[in-house]
Amino acid sequence: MVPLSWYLIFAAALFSIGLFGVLSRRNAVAILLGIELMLNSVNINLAAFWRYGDVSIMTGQVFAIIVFAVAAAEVAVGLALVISVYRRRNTVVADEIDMMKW
Amino acid sequence: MTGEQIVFLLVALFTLGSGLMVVTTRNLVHAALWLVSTLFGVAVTYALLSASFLAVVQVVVYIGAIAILFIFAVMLTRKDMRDQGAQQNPNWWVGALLSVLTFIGLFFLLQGWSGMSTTATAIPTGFDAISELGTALVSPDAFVLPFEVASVLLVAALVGAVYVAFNPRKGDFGK
Amino acid sequence: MNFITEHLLFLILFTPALAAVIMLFLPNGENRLFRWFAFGVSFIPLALSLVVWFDFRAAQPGFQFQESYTWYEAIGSSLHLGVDGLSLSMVLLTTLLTPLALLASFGINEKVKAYMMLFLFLETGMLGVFMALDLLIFFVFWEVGLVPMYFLINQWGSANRNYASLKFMIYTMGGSLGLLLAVQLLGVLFGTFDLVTLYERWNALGASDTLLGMSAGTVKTIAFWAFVIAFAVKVPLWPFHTWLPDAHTEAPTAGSMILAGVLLKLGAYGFLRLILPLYPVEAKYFAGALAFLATAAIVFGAFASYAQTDFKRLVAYSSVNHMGFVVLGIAAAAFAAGTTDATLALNGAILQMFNHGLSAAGMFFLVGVIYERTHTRNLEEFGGLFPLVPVYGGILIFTSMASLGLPGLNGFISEFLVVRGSYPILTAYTAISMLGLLFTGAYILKGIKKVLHGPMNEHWAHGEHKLTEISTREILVMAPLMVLILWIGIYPAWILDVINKAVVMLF
Amino acid sequence: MTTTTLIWLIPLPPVLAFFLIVLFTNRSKWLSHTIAVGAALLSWLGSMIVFVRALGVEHLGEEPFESSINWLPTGDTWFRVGVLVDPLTAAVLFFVAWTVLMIFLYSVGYHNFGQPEGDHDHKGLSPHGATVDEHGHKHVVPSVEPMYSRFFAFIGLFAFGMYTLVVSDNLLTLFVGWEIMGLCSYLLIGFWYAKPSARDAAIKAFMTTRVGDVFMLLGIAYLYYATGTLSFRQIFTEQVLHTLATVPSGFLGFSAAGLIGLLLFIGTIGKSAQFPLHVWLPDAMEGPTPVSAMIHAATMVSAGVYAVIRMFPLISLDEKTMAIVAFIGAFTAIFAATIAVAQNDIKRVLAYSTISQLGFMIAALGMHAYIAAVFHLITHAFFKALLFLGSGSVIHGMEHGVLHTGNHHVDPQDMFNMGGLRKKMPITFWTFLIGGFALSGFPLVTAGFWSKDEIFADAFANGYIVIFITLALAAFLTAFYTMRQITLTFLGEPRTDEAEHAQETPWTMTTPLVILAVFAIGYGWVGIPEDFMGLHLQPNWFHEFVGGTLAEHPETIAFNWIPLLTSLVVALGGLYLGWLTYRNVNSAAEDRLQIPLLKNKYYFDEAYDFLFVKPATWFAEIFVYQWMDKGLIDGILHIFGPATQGLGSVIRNYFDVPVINRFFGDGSADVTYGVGARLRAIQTGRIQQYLMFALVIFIVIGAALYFFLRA
Repeated sequence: MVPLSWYLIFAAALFSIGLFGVLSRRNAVAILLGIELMLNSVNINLAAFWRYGDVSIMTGQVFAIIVFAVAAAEVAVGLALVISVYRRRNTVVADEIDMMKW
Repeated sequence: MTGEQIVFLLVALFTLGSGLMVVTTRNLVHAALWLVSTLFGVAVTYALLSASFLAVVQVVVYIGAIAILFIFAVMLTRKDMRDQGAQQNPNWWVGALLSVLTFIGLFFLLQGWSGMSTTATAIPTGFDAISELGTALVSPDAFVLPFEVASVLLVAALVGAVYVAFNPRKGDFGK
Repeated sequence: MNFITEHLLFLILFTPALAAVIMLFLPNGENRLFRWFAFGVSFIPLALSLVVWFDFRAAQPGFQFQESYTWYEAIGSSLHLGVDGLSLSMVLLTTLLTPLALLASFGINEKVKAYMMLFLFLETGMLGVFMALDLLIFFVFWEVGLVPMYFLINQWGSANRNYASLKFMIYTMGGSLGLLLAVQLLGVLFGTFDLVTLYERWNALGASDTLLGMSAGTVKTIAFWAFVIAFAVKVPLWPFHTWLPDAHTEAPTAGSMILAGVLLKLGAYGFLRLILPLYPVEAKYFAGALAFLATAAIVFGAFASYAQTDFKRLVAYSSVNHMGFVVLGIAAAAFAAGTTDATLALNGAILQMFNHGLSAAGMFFLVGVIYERTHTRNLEEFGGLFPLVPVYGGILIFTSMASLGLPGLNGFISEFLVVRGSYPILTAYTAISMLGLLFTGAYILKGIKKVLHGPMNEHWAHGEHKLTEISTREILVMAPLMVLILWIGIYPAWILDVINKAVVMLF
Repeated sequence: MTTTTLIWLIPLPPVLAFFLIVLFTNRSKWLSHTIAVGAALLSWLGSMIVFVRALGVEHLGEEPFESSINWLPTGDTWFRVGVLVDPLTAAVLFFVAWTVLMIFLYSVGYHNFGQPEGDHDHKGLSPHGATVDEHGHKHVVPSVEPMYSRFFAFIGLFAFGMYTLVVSDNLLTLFVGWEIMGLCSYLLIGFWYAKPSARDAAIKAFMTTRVGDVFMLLGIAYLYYATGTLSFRQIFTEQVLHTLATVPSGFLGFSAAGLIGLLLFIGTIGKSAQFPLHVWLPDAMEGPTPVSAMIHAATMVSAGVYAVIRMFPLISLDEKTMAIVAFIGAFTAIFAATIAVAQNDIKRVLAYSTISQLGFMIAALGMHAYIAAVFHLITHAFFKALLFLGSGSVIHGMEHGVLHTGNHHVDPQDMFNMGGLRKKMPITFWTFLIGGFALSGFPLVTAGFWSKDEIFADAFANGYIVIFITLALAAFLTAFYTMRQITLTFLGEPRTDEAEHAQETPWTMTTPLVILAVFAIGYGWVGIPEDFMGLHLQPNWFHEFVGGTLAEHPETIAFNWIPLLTSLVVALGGLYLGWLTYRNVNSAAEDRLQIPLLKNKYYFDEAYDFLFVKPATWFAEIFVYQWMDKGLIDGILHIFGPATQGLGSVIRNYFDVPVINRFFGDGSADVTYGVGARLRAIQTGRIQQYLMFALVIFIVIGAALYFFLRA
């Protein structure tokens, strides 16, 4: 049997990888890819906690599904923003998108 | 080491490897494809956790829809097919450091938690996880409200996405 | 239908407000639409209150058509509505005057939508006060009525409107501060604002009980005066009356109609609904003081009215004079609660409220009619207009006579009942108030003399200033008022019976 | 139709006529006067039927016609109103119906119905005549009244008020009729409202009577409180009256009955123009003449006396009140008579004469001479109506003359402009003569003689010698000024061209004169004492009939020669002296009785103006409005404004600005600005850097917490 800790460490590792992607990539689309990884790691946790707790309580799975929906929404909005920015500024490099600074 | 553990380790390594490729590869189209393989690995993980419905949804929604969406986005936003210049920003090492620190922090936190070594109990016979899940999602006693909220969020996000991505200068959307 | 019959009061109360909200969504600039919409909608409360009037069982004690809705559970306040003979006559007066006032406002051409909306909100505010059986709701509606009136004066008033509207607002707000505190006091003490409950429990307190570290008697006295001042400002009682001439004079015509016709009644209604039942002991103790103020209002109101050169101010001061009789009746009733004299005095006071609503609204409207044509209210600039406007003149004399208290018209019945009721109780004050009654004649005749009689002011006879006769629409505004004035004057029992039974059961 | 139903209906036709005319027919003169006169005729008919039926009832006093309905709810009981016809009402109804009908008819002619519209007539002014083209040459004829319909509407309402008052079974509806007449007198005296004098006279009449009315209202309230009812029949029971007579009122030692009676009597003082509230009545002559007849003879002033007669059982309970009543009456009788001798306006003489005659009635009541008062009330109503209508006819004839000569400076009402009219206006002359003789009490023939004689007899028999002498003097003066009037107006030769061209008036005006003249003579015969001059005649019908109203039938007074002789002497002497003095007087300058004091009515108008009107106006305008409302109350209010502002500026200058603004406000802003200026370098707009900062801080804090909390 696989202990719970393996899953959790696996998820933590995936999370950190995603975080690295978010922090280091220049391309906005790539940043979104990193975020996807982080969301997936969370989902793994949710599923694992469901499995290792009382299986009749479906909270873990339900929230995993809700995370799916949120992820889909996030991707849709995020990519739409990226495309919109690209149209206007002809770039997708996150460093160059700094209109909001003082 | 049981067979299941071996399978898990293989899947985990595959997934993490793919994930590293996602965040490091220069070619974004490749990165998106690596994402597909990572997501597939996660789907297998769900299957290992007996969450069959999640595994299927992972494949259908994530790989089938979201990943493809990424590929489109990448293609739409590239000036040419070659990715020129650095793909990492100058502070990438700070990011790497922070990620490692995060991992270490999480690891230590997990180490200190008593439930870490819990093992799974067997799923009772006749227990239909999918039907339970379905009931939980639409039952007023359970999660119908968050579920509905999520749906509304999704609709709102998609409408918003259309609005944001719509190019008013061309103005030929409605014609 | 069941829904309607079971929620009559609720519907009467909120139909105008709902209509006002609907008006918000009507297209801008359609002035005719706004007028007719508001006018038409205002018939719904009228029709429903007539239904209530005819379904009302006058002989049955207590409140009828009660409805209660959760409103503010945490502090024990609920939207509790209900009517008895006293409030029903006031509700009827309100729903009757509002359509007439709206019809009278058809001449308004600026910001029609806002005007009509404010008017409908105003109706809800006034009706709420009359129907509320919850002290907090009472207070809320009391203040709600203030705001639309402020804007009506401030936006559609004449020259000195800023001063007048501010004075009106500050006076009334200042007066109701004490009321708010006293209302809170009662609410905190008993954990409920429900009037029916409060009647019993507040009166069960003996003077020797201790409240808030003082004797209950002291607390009650303080609360009593807090109530009295709030209502006295609204009535208005001398010496809290000086907002009234300014507010009335500057308000638009329909605003004055409602102000005199209904808003002043809120104060008197407060006396009857809250002060007499809640503070019988204090009211009896201070009845002399109240009677003094009332007599002062009657006498000084009449004199001040006589001193005016502005037609509208003259009519405005007449309200002080007439409302003084209401308070005189109330004071007499407070002094000798339960006797036949008290019953008669209260009958008179309540009927006087209704009657003054009719005649004062009519008078203000008639002043408005002539002001609209001549753009002056200065009595010295009129004179001898009777041949130019015979119909108007006839209506003016008729309404003036109602205001003067001519027997055969409504004012006499109520004034006689008040005098009859208070004579044995407050003989000296009643006798002095006769001086006011005498001068009522003087100022009314002065008004007629300066406007209609005497040599004709040729300025209004020819050319662009030629005075035009009262229009059909304006006659339609006056006609219901005049019919009621005459009807009550000849056979008052139809309304007085309801009032009388309510008074017998209440006090 | 039952008699009670009929009684209910009597007042209605005139008021219906009022509404019909006002609302519908006011454009048609013919229709309006037809409706009005028709209504008067209906009421007259109803009254006559009721009168005749009343005659047929044996003990009408004990069992009158009565009927009532619930009117006002008063607590657990109802206040009932209704109608009542007892002998008094029947007798009053009789003369009211006749005089009202006559006046309605007369008004048609008086307002020149059938004449052309005036050339320059305005609404609100009396007609000035119209030019007509007849046979090629123009001449001026009287023009029709521009507000013809309105006049008939008003007198209709007036008649309604009077009928209501008469048939009322209670004091409240009596008061209603009373006040409606007050309104109508206001409207009718001010009928030609565009004339400032008429307008002011109307207000004066209304306000002066209102002074009385408010007292009367108090009296009614008191009576209602004291007895719990206002119905005459219920008040005039022995028990109630006894209670009222014995309960003290707490006011100057009057009993309750006395104070109530006094308050009600003050109402009568106002309405019947008794001293000191008599001032309105002469001015009221500004109204059209039928109005003067209506107000001064037949209805309104009679109503005042009627009210006292009605309430006689109550008022007579307290001798103090009765003394006041008698004094006021006697004083007014002589006081007004002295003024009347110095008046030149034909109607003003009659006005003062009315005041004086009403004083007779009041004085009679004050002497417990109930029957005499009622009798004089009725005879006076007939002959005074006749005199007023006659004077109207004279004025009308004179106006004809004025229109003929075109000299509008000639006052057609000034008796010194007349003279010799007996030849020009014979019917008017003879009827006026009858009326005048009745007023003077010309022996045996006229009604006035019998009624006045009865007052004298009562006064003498009951021992009121002072009053007897006063009234005798007043009667002498009455005969004197009456003859002066007749002499100046009708006898001698015309003194002006206008009088020369005066014309007899149309039949609508002369017919009422003739009918009233019949009553001015004939009505006296119903009240001839049984033992007059020691003869044995028929029983005194009037005494028997009206006396039945009272619970205790008044006793018949034994015949005495002294009052009869006094009556004869003052009447004949006064008439003779009047003729003797004035047969050769041709202008006001020759009249030696034009004493300024009398001419100016003892300066009462001026005194009242100085004592009451001016102070009241000052009180209203200066004291109440300017000083109290504007000055004191608003002044205090206006202090709130600056005071609040002052308080505000103190708080602002010494707390807000230095402490809050400088220290906390500006200080914190400065600090924030400085820190921000240094910190803005990290605000790069690069989202990844923000995230890094956040994570660094999160990890640092997390590590610190972990480190510290683990322990």
